[in-house]
Amino acid sequence: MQLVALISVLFVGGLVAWLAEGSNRDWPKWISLITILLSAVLMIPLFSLEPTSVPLGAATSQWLLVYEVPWIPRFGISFLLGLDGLTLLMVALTLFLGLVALASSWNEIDHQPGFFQFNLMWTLAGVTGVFVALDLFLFFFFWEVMLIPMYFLIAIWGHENKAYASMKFFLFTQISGLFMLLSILVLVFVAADLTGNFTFNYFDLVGLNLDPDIAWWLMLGFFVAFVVKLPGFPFHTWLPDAHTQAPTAASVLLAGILLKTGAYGLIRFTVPLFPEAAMEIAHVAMLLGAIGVVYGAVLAFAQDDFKRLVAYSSVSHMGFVLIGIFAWRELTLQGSVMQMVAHGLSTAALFMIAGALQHRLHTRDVSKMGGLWKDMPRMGAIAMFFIVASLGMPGLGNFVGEFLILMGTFQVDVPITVFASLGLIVAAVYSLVAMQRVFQGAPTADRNLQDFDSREVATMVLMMLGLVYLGVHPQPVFDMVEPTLTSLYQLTGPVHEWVGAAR
Amino acid sequence: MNELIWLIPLAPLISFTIMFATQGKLGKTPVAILGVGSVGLSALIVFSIVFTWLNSGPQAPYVQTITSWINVGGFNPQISFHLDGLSLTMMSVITGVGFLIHVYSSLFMEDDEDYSRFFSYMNLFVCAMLILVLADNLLLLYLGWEGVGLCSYLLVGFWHEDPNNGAAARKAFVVTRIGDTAMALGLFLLFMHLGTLQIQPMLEAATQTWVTGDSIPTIAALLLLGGAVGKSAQLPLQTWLPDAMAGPTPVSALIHAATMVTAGVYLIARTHELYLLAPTVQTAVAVVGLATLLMAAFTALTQTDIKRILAYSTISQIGYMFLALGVGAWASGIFHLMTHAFFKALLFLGAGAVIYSLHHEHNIFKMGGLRKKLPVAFWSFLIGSAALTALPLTSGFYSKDEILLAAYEVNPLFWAGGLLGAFLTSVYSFRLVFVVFFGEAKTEPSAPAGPRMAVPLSILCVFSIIGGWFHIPVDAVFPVVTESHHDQTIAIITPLVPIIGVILAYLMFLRKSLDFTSLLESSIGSNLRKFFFSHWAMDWLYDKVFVVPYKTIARINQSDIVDMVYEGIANITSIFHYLTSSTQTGQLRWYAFSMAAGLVFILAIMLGII
Amino acid sequence: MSIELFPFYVAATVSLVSTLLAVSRYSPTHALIYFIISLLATAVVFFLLGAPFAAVLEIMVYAGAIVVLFLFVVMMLNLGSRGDELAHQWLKPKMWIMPSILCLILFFELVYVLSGTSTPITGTAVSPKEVGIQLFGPYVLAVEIASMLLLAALVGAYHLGRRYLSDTRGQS
Amino acid sequence: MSEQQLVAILPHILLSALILIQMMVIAFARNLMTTVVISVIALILTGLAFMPAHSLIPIAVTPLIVLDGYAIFYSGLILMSATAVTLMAYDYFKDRGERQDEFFMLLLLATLGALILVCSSHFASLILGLELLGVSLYTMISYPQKGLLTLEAALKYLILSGVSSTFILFGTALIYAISGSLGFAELATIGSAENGTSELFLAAGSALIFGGIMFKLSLAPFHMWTPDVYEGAPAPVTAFVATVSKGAIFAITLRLFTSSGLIETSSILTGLSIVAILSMLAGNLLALRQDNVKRILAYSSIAHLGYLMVAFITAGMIGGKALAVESSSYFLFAYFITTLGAFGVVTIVSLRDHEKDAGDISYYEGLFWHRPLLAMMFTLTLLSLAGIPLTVGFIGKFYIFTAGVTTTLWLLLLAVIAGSGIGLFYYLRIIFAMTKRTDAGASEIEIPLAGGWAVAAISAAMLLFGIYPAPIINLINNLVSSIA
Amino acid sequence: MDPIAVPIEQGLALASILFAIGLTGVMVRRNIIVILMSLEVMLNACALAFIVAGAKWGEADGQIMFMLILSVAAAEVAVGLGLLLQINRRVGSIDIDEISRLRG
Repeated sequence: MQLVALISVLFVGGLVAWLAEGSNRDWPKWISLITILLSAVLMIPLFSLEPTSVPLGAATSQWLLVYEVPWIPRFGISFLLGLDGLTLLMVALTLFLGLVALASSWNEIDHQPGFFQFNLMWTLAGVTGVFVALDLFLFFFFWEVMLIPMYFLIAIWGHENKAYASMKFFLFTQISGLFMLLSILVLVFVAADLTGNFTFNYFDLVGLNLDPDIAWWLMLGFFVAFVVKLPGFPFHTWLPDAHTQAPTAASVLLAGILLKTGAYGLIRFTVPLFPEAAMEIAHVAMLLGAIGVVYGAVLAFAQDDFKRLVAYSSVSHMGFVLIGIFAWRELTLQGSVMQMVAHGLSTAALFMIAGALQHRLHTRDVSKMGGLWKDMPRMGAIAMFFIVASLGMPGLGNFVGEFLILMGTFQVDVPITVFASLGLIVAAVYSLVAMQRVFQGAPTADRNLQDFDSREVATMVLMMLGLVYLGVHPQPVFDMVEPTLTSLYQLTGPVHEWVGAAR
Repeated sequence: MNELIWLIPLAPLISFTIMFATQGKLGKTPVAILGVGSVGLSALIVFSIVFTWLNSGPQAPYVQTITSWINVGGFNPQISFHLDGLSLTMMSVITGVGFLIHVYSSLFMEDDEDYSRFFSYMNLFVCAMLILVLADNLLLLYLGWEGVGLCSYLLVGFWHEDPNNGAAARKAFVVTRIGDTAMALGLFLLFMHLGTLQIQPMLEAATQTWVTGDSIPTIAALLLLGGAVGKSAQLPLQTWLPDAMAGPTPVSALIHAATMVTAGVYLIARTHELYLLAPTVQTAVAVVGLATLLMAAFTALTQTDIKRILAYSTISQIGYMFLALGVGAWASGIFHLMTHAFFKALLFLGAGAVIYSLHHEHNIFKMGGLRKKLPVAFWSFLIGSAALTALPLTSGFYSKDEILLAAYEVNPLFWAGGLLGAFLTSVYSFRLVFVVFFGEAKTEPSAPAGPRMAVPLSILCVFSIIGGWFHIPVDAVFPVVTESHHDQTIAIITPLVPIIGVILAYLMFLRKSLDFTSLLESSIGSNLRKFFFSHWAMDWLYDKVFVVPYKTIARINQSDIVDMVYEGIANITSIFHYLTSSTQTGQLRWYAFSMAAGLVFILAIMLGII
Repeated sequence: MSIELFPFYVAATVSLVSTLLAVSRYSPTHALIYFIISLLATAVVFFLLGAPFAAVLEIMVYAGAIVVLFLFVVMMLNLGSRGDELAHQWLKPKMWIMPSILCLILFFELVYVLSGTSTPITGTAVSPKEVGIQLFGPYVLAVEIASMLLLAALVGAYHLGRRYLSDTRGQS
Repeated sequence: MSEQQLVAILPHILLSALILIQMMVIAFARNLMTTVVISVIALILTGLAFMPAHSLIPIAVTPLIVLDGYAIFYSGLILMSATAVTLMAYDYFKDRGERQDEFFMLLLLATLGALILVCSSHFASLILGLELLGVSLYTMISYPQKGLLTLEAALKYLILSGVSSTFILFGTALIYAISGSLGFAELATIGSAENGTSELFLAAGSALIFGGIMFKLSLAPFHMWTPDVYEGAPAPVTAFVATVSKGAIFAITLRLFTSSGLIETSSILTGLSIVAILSMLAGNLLALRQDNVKRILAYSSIAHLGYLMVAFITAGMIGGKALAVESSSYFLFAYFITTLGAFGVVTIVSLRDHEKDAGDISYYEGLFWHRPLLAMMFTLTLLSLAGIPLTVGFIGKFYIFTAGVTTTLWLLLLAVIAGSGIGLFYYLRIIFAMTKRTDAGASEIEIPLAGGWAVAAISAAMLLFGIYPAPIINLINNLVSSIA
Repeated sequence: MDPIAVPIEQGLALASILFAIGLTGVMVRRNIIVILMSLEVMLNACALAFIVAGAKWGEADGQIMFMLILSVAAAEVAVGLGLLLQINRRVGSIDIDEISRLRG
């Protein structure tokens, strides 16, 4: 029930924020703030929940909460929500970045603030739903629901090329989503043939003895949908456009949490549902990840548009996640989760900086920047911090993620690890070049720019502290997701004899 | 006192945090107190530990675990410190020399508006360097390793308004990162086979698991060597260091002479068991060291920028350390590391004093006759150069002599090469001294530096001389080298060569009685000189082989070739749209025609004709 | 070919030729006249096939009412010869080629279907009375629906036939 | 005719009677409001008149008519749409001068035709229902007579629809020639018994009949009239064509092909599949860069009928009949309310300009900011057409997928995915146009009472049954399963 | 009088060719009157087909269908000619191409 409350608070809050616009243009953002804080409050008790065991295929898994009511009985569809450590972490990240997004757009939106907040809240609600849904139909439902408000955010408040970007974003995710829908349906029908039970329930669909050929195709459907979202090479091209054109808040949400839904789906669905099939393409997937790492970094280097640069760096960073998931070791999975969280924070911050720059300079073209440190030393220092974080400096969260992923992957596939490690070098190149082009160098003109104000600094400091915390004391995060990952290994055990190798 | 080692890196870290958080709002005095004081505090603790050790003799290694860091799937690195003779030696150098340089900088940087930023970076550097040497496991070491790299980047690019400085800083970071990545791969390999990155248990496990010459320790050692050559500016990754002189001079002294660049030496010394398992790689270390020291020495001969001469000299001297490590003279390598820290810091700070007084003039041929006007700088240079040249009774003599003799034991060629290097060293060092401080004055210096600069210089002068008498407490760390009786001839020739070099330099640059002008101006001579001046054209080579192609590829693919596939699909769809649209002519006859055609078609299909 | 079928072939030929002429004449009046001939010939066929009631209706309603309605409209419009000349200009033989080929294919497809069977009709003539009984028996609802159909047509024709419905209001 | 049979066709009798009454009222006291009220009452009463028949079903009334749950479900849909169209049409016509009353009478006549169609079990009633619907529509399309477009649309529709009717008639004649029967159910017994000749005849007859039906359903390659008629016709009439006309014809087609067993022939299935794929692709491709909203909706309906054909084809697969009926019924339900919603908005936007309907996309620019609710409703309908969750269209598409997956129609499903992908583009284009920041265009729109409420109710239904479809699914399973 | 024994396929063939001719007319002609007339030709062909089929079975259904077709034809023609009049009033032409504006 708490989960339902959590999601509905966001949905309702969005609606209220929209309606409140009629009374006062400032109300919506305050209502959003209250909404997020309220859901955060609702989340607090979740952290203290005691896990209970739920059968999951051949294994059991630890769930903090499971909530189920019938929804469409005709197809065995139910409103099934579940919370475990992994989802709890993801939801927490979602709400935190929601707050960040709100802060980043606090004074930026002067056009239809109510509808803006509505979309912001609904995106959050949709993403939260994606993370907690355990009925495959419901999952798909939320998967699509989160797209629409995001589309609006880009299409309405985006920049000069918003029509193209929002369309591209929507088409990519939606078409790949249809493949997933097809896979879900076939899976359900095949399962119904096997068990005689027509159901979309995750717990019932995991661990089935599927025909390998069918499983392969089904896995592909899920894989494509998630990899497009991730985004993995070569499905990444929607991302730079979407990010570039989106308003700051939307960029923050996109990079911070929407991309994570893809990784989450891979961990939660693709591999557990079709372990054998997933193993068959594991090497291809890892290769795609590694190519993404390097390719994204090289392209980031070439960009003149600051947001585009950060977007390609996301491609690069999420490539690590893809590698980590398909290496499917405890190390790499923990690393992937850590990378997801850390990338969420660091990239969100970089987008905020990009947004702040655009707000002040009315351009994203880095060739028109330079020497901004002189004008805005606070922003410069903070940017330096996040640039350093994103190039994988030890002591910060991103490093922990990347290092664990590479270290674990090394045990699986050395050439891919070596190739992906090149990403560490090229990441340094593009990050530092970007820093140089934007903040360093001689000031080109007397611009009289306003440095970060206290609201922005406060948001940034929060994220900086978060990254440092993840970097020097990541263990709580590992402990949180450990039961989930353990149960997934048990489930996929026959395929991955990881336990012996890793310990 | 050992219990306090957590405070040693923490003190500068706290200072850094305060300065970063206040973002330059503190006044210069508090910044100076905080920045210098924190390092001073660390130095204080270090030296009290040193005294305990000196008083009570060598002690067993002391391990202090601060907190657990990561515990995932059998990978369990902690934040813990390992104190033994080696780390203590390194810490002494870092905090001692570091403190002096901080004091020096408090005056040197006084006019800079980013005073606070400077000290915050410097403190962060000291912290990271201390973590590097104290680290109990390789992951923590890697943290410090990257941390110093970052600080090096930040400090080289400290005056970032000049894009050249930024480029130099980036080069420093990226080139070393190539090495770091190799090192990370080495870590992965070690963890995969040994299941831990805890240095001591890991090395123990290594010796138990493998026998000498196995392929995996060889590869691992090679990968770690990759890290070391990156950080320590050895072949083939040495090109960043001369450019790194773009940073403020105290930075060059601290990071690019005394401490960070020797991290590679430390790493190899720290993991020497591994190298013992991989004799091929150990030999490679020696070869790398030798090659680097010769190349850099030749280059230093031709340079005109005072800091660049010192930079190449640093590369060359680290080459000696590598040579030492390569021939198994671990302790000598570390010993040379320490003495080099003293005299090279002295030289850099002296150079800083010259530059400070000459309004940022770097070209030695625009200096001259400064002996009287800048006596402190002069004496610093003289003593520093003497130590660098390894003239007898200076600290450099003791350390370098040991290395050369040890090299002779392994392979006379190493010794011969090292000796040639020593000869060259003496020539370029005293070329510098004679050109800058003797002869006629070419630029009028402003007032010499104040006491905050003079005092550290004086202290370093003292250490540069007496440093050779210290006994570094590393006996417990390294395998005992059996004292061998050197060939008397060798023992005599070795210290003589530098003296010959000095005399030659005197004749050439001061008396000008030897004139090589004609030789230098012949085509071979000038080309060779150019070749040496450009550091054997390595920058040019790397630029052509790596940088330019990378940039070109990135530029070409700026708009993402993959996207064209999707654009293509979209365009094809659009073409189909226009094709189908053209059928909607609005003509009734055509519509009827399509219906009839459709009917014919459907009939044919349903009748099974097609 | 038995002699018995001779009247059928004659009627069929007439119907065919006149229909061909009907669709190909430039002048609508001529076309309609040919169409009437075609209808009359068809009525003969009906009669021969034993549907005398249908034959009569064909003549009375089809030829007598519907086609005459056409002729009325043609007269009302008073088109003159402009339309005919236009048709002369553009209705070149090549316009006929593609549609004719298509229709020929269609025809052959149908013939392909028909060629399989060869059953002469066996039934006896169905008298008007029988038709009436059926019509007001099982088909009574059809009659009712047909009446609504005609009502709809009536209302439609009434509405469409009104003069300058909106233009006049616009002018006044 | 027995009493029970009379009760069974009470709705049709009642509607016919009310049409006549309405005609009288128009004749003697012409008043638009009165006419519309009578229309609405007639539609509601007709709906209520199905209640007494409910206990009797299924019941045959003469060979021509059969009343069963299937018929009742579709009758309900038709009446609902007709009511909505009536309300829209009232807003549309009320300010366009006098003599608009006959329109509503024709609307009722067309509705009657549709009602007859869905419960016919005989070719005679099929053809008559079709023609009653068609003939009423010709006039309805051309009713305003403002400008030439309506006339052109009506004429094109009349001639092509006439041609398609002849296809159906000729096909029927062929089938009659071989089977000697005009009832659907009797065909089932013939088809299996006879030799190869009869199979050919049946196939040819089916092909001809289906060709005619494809025209009415605007399936490719018989689709070309659709955009022209959609664009030319007044918006409420377009809504009627899109929903009632197509829905009723689809319902009878499904009944004809399933109860006669014709659909199980493999060559027919092949043909249907080709048609389905062609329709999905052609519809979506044609709409891709179209700038006229009414034409976009026309092309989109072509594509949607293509999707529907997937469910239809399912009926011919082994074990797919029940699911085919269920899924196509839900899909049609979704399609009905979505299309009504879309044309409701188009109608409302069209009220501004009496000269021509709001076709061009520029009419909708900035709608989001000037009439946010209306824009939101339109967005919902467009998302529903695109099959995005939260809307009923998603459940509809889900049903199509379900049907296709169950009977392993992979090729068709791929076409559905491709089509949906292309489809998103043009739906989003409209949405994007609505979000443009402009002061032109949309600001002058007044939302009328009747049509406004109708659209609001439709939108609410679209959301409700998109999120909680269970009631409709149950209803369909209770009523519609009768023919499967 | 008894019907003569016309083979059914010949009767249907006649209907088919009339049908085809009518269809050709619709496809070729521009004059709306002639198009409508061609439509009537097609309807007439259908009627003929029904009569032939009815004759085969000796039932009244064929003739009844003929009568229904008759009413359909009448209804279509009534509305069609009404439209034609209206169009002629507006445009002064009954050439279908001259009133075609809807396209794309």
